Amino acid sequence: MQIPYTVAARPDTGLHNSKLGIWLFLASEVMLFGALFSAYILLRVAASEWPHGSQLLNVPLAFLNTVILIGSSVTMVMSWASLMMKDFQKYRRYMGLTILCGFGFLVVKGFEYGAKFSHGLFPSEDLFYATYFTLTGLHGLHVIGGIIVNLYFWGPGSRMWKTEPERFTNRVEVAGLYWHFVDLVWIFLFPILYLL
Amino acid sequence: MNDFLGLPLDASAHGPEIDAMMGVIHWLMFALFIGWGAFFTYILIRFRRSRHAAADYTGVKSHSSTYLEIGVALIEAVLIVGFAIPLWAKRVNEFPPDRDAVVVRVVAEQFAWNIHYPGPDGLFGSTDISLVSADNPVGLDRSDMDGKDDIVTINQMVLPVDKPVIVRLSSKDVIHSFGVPLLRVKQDVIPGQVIPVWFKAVETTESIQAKMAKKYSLVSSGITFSTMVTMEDYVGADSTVIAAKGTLLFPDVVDQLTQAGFTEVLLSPETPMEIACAQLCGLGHYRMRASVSIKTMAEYEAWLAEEALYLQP
Amino acid sequence: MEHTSAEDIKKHVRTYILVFVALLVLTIVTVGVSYLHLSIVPAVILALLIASIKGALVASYFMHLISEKKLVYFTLILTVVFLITLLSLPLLGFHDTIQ
Amino acid sequence: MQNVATAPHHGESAHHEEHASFWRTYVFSVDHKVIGIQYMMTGLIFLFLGFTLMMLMRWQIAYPTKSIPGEWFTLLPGLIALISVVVGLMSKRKLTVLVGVLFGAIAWLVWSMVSDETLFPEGIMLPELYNSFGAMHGTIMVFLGVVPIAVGGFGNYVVPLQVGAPDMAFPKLNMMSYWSYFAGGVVMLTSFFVPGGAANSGWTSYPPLADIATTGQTIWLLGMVFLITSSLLGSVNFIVTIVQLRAKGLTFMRLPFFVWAQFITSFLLLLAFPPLEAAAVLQLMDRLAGTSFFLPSGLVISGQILDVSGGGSPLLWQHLFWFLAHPEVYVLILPAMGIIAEVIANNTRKPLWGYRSLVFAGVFLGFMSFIVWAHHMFMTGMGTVISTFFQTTTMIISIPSVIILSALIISLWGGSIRYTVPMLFAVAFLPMFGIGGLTGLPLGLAPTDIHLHDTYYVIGHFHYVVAPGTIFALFAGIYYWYPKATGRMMNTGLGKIHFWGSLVCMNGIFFPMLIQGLAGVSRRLYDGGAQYAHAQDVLQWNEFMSVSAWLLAIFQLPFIFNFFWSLKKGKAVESDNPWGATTLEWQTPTPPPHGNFVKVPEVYRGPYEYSVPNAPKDFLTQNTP
Ligand code: HEA
Ligand code: HEA
Ligand code: CUA
Ligand SMILES: [Cu+2]
Repeated sequence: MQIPYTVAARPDTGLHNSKLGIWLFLASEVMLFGALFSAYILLRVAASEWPHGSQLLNVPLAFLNTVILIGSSVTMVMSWASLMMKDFQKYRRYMGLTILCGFGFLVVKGFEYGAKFSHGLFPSEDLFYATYFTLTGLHGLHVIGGIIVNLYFWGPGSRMWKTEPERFTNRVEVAGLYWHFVDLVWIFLFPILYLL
Repeated sequence: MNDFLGLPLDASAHGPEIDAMMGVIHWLMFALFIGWGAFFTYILIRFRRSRHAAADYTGVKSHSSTYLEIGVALIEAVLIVGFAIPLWAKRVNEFPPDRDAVVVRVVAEQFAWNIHYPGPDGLFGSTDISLVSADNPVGLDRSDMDGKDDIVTINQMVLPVDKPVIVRLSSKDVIHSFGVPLLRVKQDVIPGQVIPVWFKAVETTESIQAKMAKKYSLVSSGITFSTMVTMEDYVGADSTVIAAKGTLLFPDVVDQLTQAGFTEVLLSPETPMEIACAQLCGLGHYRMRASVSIKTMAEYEAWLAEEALYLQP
Repeated sequence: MEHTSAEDIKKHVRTYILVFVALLVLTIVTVGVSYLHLSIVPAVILALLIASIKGALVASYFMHLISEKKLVYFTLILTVVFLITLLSLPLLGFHDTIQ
Repeated sequence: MQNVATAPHHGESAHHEEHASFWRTYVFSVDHKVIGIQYMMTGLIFLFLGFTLMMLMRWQIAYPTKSIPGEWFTLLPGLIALISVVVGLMSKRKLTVLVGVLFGAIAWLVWSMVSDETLFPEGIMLPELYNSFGAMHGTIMVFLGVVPIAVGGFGNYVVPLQVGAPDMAFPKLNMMSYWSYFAGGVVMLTSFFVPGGAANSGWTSYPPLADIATTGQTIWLLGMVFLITSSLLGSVNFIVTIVQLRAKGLTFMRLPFFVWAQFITSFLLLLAFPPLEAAAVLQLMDRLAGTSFFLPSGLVISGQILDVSGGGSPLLWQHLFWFLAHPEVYVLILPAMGIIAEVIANNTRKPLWGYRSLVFAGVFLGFMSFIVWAHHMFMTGMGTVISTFFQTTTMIISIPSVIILSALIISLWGGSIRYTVPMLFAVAFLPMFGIGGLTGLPLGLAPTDIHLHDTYYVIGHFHYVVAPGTIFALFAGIYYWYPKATGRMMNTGLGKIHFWGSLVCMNGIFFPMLIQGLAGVSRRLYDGGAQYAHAQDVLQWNEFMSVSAWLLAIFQLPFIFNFFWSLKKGKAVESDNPWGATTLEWQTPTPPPHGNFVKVPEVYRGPYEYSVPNAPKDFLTQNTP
């Protein structure tokens, strides 16, 4: 007996297993970042005074990063679309771009962190920096995770295209869903930490 | 009506309400448990295989259980609206105004209770953590006008009877919990916050001791007598008082009494009312206790005056 | 999105580009607004509003939420409900304390 | 348990081609049944470790000033180790021997501690050690014992079978969640050996205490991150399996109640655990990066001003912790209820009464459990609005539990009750959970909680639900599904000794706790409250409770012996369906081969079609047309 609905969708739910799986996983991720946002709100409301992000943090860099991440989302979805259009070469190109964007994001973050550290600003400085480093750091880890997955599907994982193209397309879609979520989290982190 | 619960003696004005509520809930619990229990045991016996070989497919048809559940829900609603909400409101909203209450600060630390009285001027001196030291546990600023006459005691709380008391709780280090079972108060002490509780003691330590007094056999007994005081004078054959009322029963006293032929004595705890820290706060949590002695107003003022004497350098 | 033909994929691609542009514009807008130094309340509302719009765009087009199965909707709605309790109740707790 | 089972007949053939390497088959297996058994065994051993810690603590509580007879406490696990090794060698069972070795490890752990003068000067346990045993008892029991057994063990083994699936939806993910759990367990154990010992701030790890605690706390947090990851992967897997892999015709309203329970449980784990993960990250930052998420300004720790930026909030942790920990307690009870439902239906030979109401109550319970958490925080200084809210939700959530319990009791009516060993445990579960649940009510109302909060009443309350409640359900499940997993029955005589002994002892331990609690005795007291005046009248119970606890341990010996002995000597089942049960797991070969079903099952009827009027047999399996 083989495990059903790994590729085709189950008629009554209209989903294949990993599609449902990733959405459930994302639901838990929502709760994870939700809890951190909740913590942020509570601490900020309770605090006597709280600095205005844009005075302490580098908004232009963050803006750049936002653009990069949004861009990577587009290339990601394009890579999936190319697979839907059976164009493997295009897929490789778009996926490659996505990965590059991911690295780009991390590099920019690296500069941001570096600047702070060089001024002796660490998480222990005060609650503002504590939240800043913790939230962006955790988000950074998610980006790294995403890059690893994407690298796999760009490189070794993509062999599956030859054998089971449909299944491979599903996998890329699922990886995409995760990547877009990471982008989505940043879309909220950006104004909350940098602009308010 | 609900002595069966074995609640500790209550010495507070609001206690009876809480105890009454405690009783009501437990009666409800018993009713449910006995009711279901009886039904349950009956089924277990009546429908055992040997007596009821073939099961019937449908089983119970009536929906009486639904009504029972609705009943339970209603009773719970009554408990909330009728008891819980008003009682809680009384505890946390209806504080007496400071002027007709005794106000004390309690500063908890690992593992002690520091009690801070405002002194005659009724004003608390300012405090500052940088002043904290072994002999100034609350970091009281004596140079501050209001602080000069303040009285600070450690693990010893003295309060007047029949007068509302407001306790302002704060902590120096970790979370503790100000729990006084005999006063039916409990309030976590959260560092970084000042949380008030209020209550009114209606019994002096003496009368509590009288109520808790029990005859104990001197020969065999698990309890450590050293925390017990005698509740009456014990006179030897040569009419010398071996243990006057209120003597601490240290081993030597016990020996003397046994030699004098006493087999059992009427005893009561030396400090029947205690603050029991009710939140894990480290390795000394189990011994973080303080005595609370309730005195008459006169005695209380006398005590304050006496404490004030120690302030003169 | 299993059985979509190459044709409507092409349509998709067009929307993706549009969404991309929209996201860029909105990003510029938020940053711009932040330089107006509005007082905190409107600033927060505006920033979160824009962020939500952007989030909605990403979710509904890149993640295809507009055309998802109801099981996924169900999961997400459930999640959002609990998310709201997680965000609101502790806050209520912080404000409704003894005195 | 293919490795240990002598599959009486067919089924063997099916998993021959699977027999790749020993490692692939038994260690890094992706077969849900092997993984389930891995969870089960690991969990049981942790359960016993948690118990052992508590046996040591109970000595301290009963005799605060007497030095501990370490050898006796070492003897017990040592004896078990001996039994399992001997039995294992005689019956040539690798697994049994392995378990024996692990019990040996527990014995060694106990001995190395009790004989260590720095931990037990003059054989008297240090307060720090008492606290860290308490914290680890709670952590191990909840996160490493009961949940892995109830969800990881029974869930993994039974759910795919009951829904007629070949395996879990994501077998590799399944393997990863087991190993993540295993890693978490190992991490937790290592913390016993770091300076300062294991975490000692309670299983609740309230800061600031936990923030300033010894290294053990850091390791506790790391361990939790592994365990949380494991639970998240697991719950995704369960939900997908139940939704996607249901056999043809197996509609939601035809699911066995056990599957429903696991389904709801998975949602609780999926959505409640992440906030604790977030909280754990924040506390790790506090401890490692010097932040002060949970540290307010101006703390003075033993005379020294704490040098941190401050501004944080201790209550923030409590909210995030209890947002998980309340749903978690229903995670402890729902699978138990599921097992009980299966066993009761099977042994009354009649359908469950009010199956629908059971399901709806379960779902409602799961939903509500997300909005009652602050009933653990009534004493943190709540105003009227918030306390009213949480009191109300708490009372509301008690109703579905009442409904479930009532339905299970009423299900007995009209049955033809067979008092098999699993049924004995199932029947005992009902009143025991009743006591535990009822004592939740006075705790759920703030004014009465004033007196009861953090007293032994709380300890009594929840032990009645988790110990003679959940643990009994786990025992019932083991006795009930053992024949499916091994092809042999466990011995009934030994089972009855195990049952009656456990029942009496459990009540001997936990009922006096309610009495002490009402008298106002605080929990987590190193000397069991010996110093307090208000405790004097109820102190005599401490010894009684401790003795009961040790006896309880003795009464586990027949069970453990039975468990391993029956693998070889147990009476072999003469059919694949020895209990004459209706659900799908009994429609497979025994033990089920890799891939489970010989022919794809199709479902035509509800889960509990027992004693259907004028049917040929007194049960109709779900796949009978
Ligand atoms: C399996 C675990 C479990 C379960 C099911 C429950 C169930 C309930 N719990 Fe419990 N609880 C815990 C585990 C559990 N709890 C733990 C671990 C703690 C302590 C945590 C810590 O501080 O360390 C705790 C603490 C705790 C507190 C905090 C106490 C304090 O710290 O001050 C409160 C307060 O509201 C509470 C309430 C409840 C309520 C109202 C229920 C309700 O769901 C109960 C509803 C059930 C019933 C009402 C039973 C119905 C009975 C019948 C119908 C009669 C049947 C009779 C026969 C069969 C004869 N619990
Ligand atoms: C699931 C949860 C769970 C379970 C099952 C238990 C089970 C038990 N608990 Fe525990 N307990 C907690 C969760 C649990 N506890 C928590 C959360 C706390 C609070 C901690 C804190 O303060 O932070 C606590 C605290 C606690 C205290 C209070 C300590 C204090 O406040 O200072 C006490 C005191 O007696 C106690 C006792 C016991 C006893 C005697 C058992 C017994 O019922 C144990 C029964 C166990 C068995 C019967 C073992 C069965 C296993 C086997 C037989 C092995 C078989 C193996 C093979 C076949 C291979 N517990
Ligand atoms: Cu202070 Cu416990
Ligand atoms: Cu709870």
